[in-house]
Amino acid sequence: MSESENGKPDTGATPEAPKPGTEEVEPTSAEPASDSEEAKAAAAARAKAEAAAKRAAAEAAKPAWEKDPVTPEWQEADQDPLVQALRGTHAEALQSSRLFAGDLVVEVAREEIRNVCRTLKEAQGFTLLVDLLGAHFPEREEDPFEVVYILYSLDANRRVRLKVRTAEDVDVPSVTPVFAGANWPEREAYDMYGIRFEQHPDMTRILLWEGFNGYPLRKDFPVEGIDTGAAIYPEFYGETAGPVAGTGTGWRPPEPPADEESESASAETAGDEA
Amino acid sequence: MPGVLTALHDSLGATIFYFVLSPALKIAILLILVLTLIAYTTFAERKILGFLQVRTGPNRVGPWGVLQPLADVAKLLVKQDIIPDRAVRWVFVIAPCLVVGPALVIFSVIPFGPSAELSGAFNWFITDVNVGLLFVVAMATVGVYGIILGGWASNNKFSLLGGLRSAAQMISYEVPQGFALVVPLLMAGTLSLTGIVDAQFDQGRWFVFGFFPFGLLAFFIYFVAGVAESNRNPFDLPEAESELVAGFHTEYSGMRFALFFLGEYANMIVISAVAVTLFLGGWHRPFANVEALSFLDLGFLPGGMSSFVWFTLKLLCFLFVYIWFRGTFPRYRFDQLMDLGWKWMIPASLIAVSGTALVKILLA
Amino acid sequence: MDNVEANVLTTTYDKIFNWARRSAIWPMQFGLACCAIEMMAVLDPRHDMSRFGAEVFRATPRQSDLMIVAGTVTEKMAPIVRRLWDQMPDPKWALAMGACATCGGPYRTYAVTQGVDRVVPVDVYVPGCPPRPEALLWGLMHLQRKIDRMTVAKTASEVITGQTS
Amino acid sequence: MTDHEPDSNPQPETLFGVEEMELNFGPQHPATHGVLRLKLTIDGERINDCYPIIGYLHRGTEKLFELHPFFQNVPHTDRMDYVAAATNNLAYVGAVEKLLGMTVPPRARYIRTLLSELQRISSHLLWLATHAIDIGAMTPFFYTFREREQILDMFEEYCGARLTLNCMRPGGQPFDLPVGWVEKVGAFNEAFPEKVDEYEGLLTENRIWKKRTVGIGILPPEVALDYGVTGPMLRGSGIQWDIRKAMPYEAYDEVDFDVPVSYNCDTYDRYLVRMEEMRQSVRIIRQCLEKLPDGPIMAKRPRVLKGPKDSDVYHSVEGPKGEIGFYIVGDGTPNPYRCRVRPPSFYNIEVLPEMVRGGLIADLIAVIGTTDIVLGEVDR
Repeated sequence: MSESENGKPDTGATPEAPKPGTEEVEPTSAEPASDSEEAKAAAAARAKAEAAAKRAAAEAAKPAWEKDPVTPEWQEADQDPLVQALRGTHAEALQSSRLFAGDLVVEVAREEIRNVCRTLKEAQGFTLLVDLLGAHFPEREEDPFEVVYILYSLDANRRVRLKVRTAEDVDVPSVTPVFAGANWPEREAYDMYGIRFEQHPDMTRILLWEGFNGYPLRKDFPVEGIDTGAAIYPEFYGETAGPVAGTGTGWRPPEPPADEESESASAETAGDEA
Repeated sequence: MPGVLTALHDSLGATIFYFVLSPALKIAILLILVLTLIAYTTFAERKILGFLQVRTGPNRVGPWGVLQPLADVAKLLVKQDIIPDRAVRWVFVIAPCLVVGPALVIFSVIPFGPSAELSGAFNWFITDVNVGLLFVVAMATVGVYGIILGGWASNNKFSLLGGLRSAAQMISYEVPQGFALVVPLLMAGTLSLTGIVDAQFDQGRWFVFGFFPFGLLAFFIYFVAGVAESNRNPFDLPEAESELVAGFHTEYSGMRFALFFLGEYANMIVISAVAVTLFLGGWHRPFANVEALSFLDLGFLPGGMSSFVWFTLKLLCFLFVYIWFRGTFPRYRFDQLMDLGWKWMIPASLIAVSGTALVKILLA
Repeated sequence: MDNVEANVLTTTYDKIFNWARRSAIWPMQFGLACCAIEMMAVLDPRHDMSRFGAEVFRATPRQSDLMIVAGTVTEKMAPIVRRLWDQMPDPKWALAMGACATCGGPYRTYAVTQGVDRVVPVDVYVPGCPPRPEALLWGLMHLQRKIDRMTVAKTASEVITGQTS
Repeated sequence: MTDHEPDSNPQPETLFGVEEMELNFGPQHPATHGVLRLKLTIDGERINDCYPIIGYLHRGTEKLFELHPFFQNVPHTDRMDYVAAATNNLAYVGAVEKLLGMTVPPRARYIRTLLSELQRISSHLLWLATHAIDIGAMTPFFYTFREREQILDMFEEYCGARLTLNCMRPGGQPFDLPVGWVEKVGAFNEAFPEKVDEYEGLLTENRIWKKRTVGIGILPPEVALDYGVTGPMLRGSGIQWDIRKAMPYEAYDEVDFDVPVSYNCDTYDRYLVRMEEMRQSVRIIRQCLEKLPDGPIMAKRPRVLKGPKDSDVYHSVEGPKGEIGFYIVGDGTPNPYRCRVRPPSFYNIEVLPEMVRGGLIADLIAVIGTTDIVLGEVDR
């Protein structure tokens, strides 16, 4: 489970895998050719070029998993029929439409998201709301929050991601009227990021409890939590010691032993007197 | 032993001996036997369930785990006894006794063996009431009050639901059970339990096979209703663990819980014992009238002991069936249980009763 | 001197009832997270906790002796764990199963209580993430050894520290 | 599938105008499969309303994802759906591979398929055990755990862990198969269908089992879609959709299997669907063992994985409970900037009130069992 365990098999496996295919095979095929035609510089150079070409060809012919991974890049997706269809109905709502690793990502104006979702569901067959989630990009000047909707069409067998940018003090139109299943994920986005949804039937915290201090998945929230100042289990630990409310990890040490001694001493003397 | 008894008889006088000492002795012995049987039924249940479920079951406590029930009881005895703050205190305390008491009292009328004339030693029962059957039915009904009251007094919603379920279950299963008991009564023509056993011997057949198929039907209804009465699978709704946490005894701990536990197993044994008495020939060996099988009489056992052995064997078969049920069946739902009771068992029991009566009239 | 008298008077009593307690540990049917699956596995035909007479998982805290805290205790759950513990009748034991219940495990976060011992007094800690069923059986046997040292004459802390008050 | 008559429970108006009772169900309850809490409004035993309260196992996994590098996050995925760690691993490493454009060697793909199908069987076995014990049949629990232990043995032999497997890495598999593993899995695989028959013999035609499950917890297909329900729950509602077929990943496009579907939308049908899924998993495992190719198990990849700047992907696989997906945002650092889990149980439990309203408490138990939730995944 630890880091080192993770690392070891990886370093062991990576060099082994490409070796037999790449470096050992090619020299053997290239060397006999250079041996047979000796003392001819031109020929040697030609052979070298051939070998290089061969190597390049072998590199190209290598299976994908022996090559360096090719990071996918963003592509414009204006020609996509779905985007064009959406442009016909919600021209001003679409802010951008791009493809990444084969997935269509559409940025939508915040006010229009419910309508776009409704159109997608009713006209384009995207009947399944796969997921709804929030995200926080504090470096963005305005609208640091993002809500991502992942929709799926069973007929077309494709997914589309809608993105909406929002800020802390504005409400995003809830898509609960369109997808009933959006209820909980919207509550979770509120719980984790403080993103509010307009017209949501039950905008309360879902995973954490009411009164939790802060929104934990925001980038500026410490992973240990924020002290709410309340004492938990005061009957057990007293007001000043024990777990710290709202943090999970926080812990105040018990009272210094000096006090206990004086207390027990006083108790003993009291007992003696009695 | 007989010498001591004779001496006691002579010194105390016949009245005290027959009306105080002898019943007291019998009650003591019977209580010990029944409580041991209950304890070891729980042990057998755990072992048999283990067998059904391809595992071993308790085997660390004493040799082969035989001391397991003793450990359970001793542990429960010294466990803290909690009475919830808002429980109705006296009802809460009385309820477990209401379950155990009647269940144990019923044993007083059950004949474990023949009377003194037949056995040659003494009566193998505590008393022979001439309305024994009515006594059994009446006492069995009282036990259910304990469950209802316990569920209500706990001031816990799960307990309350368990108690309500128990009440509904009692109402719907007492009726077919009562009707089913009328069948052997009609066949024997007496309410005395010993009388019924004797009638089975005289007529030369167990009542389960009497007036086929009515005897069998009545037996079946009686046993199913009995399983329901004793809150066992598949009718363990009042304490359905996965639904109502622990049902009516959710708030009971320590010895009071043990009493409920005891009551449940005592009820199982009572139902089985009554079924053996009424339908399976009581203490008689199988084919009691067939001379060729007289080796089954176990003649080497003195003083009617063989009857007791046969009775116990039949009883144990029933207890095994109870445990077998538990290992096999899922649980009925509340309303389905009522459906089964009202829509199937009551009509069927009516058919059994009227059929028996009709056949009896025709034969007469 | 008091100590000796107390011991002489209560040894047999201790012996019998400690034996009964160790032989009939009824755990509470109470699972929190991953470890609960291994807690179920301890009942299965291969591991079979019933050998120890401890397969009687009671659903209600009122009838259970042992609270197996099987899994992560979150801040939201901790008060409930505490309440369940309070509802159990004495004598009772708590077993912290797995890293999360012992110390928070991999979850050093805002939502997780760093060890159930902040809420209830724990008798046995079983390490692992999750512990194997064998490890839970080890914990149970360890608890049995601990029960053997119980006596009516002393409180639990006196037995452990060896000091009398 | 036979057509069953739905068990109609005509709901009368409250007879004497009495108040409804509120019943707090959980978080500690034997039938809630962990720490689910339900606030029930009941009239007698009839459920008028049900309000699930979750979060009792919220451990902040998504926050932890952001603090650890891509490799180190694999163990965290184990502990979400802790009865199906392999499919969680698969969904996570699949998302990372998609983000970085890695291609997995064929042998690794087959090993992953094998592991996730074994995991599907073991998860369904656990579901069957708990579902049956909730409805009151305790013996199937022990039978299914007998077989489950064998599967866990194989996991243990492969990666050393029973539950929290941590058995996949972005780019391939960490270890090759141990010697003799293939034969062992093959032997188990051939013997397993008989065991499924054994479970079915205990339950499928059992009158009480049918009474408790047929017509209970009706989930119409349009409601299921509306709530984002996936997996066997959706297929039990008559929608034949399986990511393994719709968007094949790993080796699923090279093996032949059927997607069981059932049209009565009730608990019994979901039971049948899951039983059939176990048989189909056996088929897949058999084919994988036959076709298992030789070769490398790990792709070429950088030592430190860095998500491309300003990128995000969503990748999902068909877990035993439904669509388990990961949405990962990269920002050019070795850690994911944001990693969101799409937990199937979260959506499957959201629909619970729709399924239990108007039923009895006993039905609620059956319905919670049939949703096959894992609270670690719901709360994360």
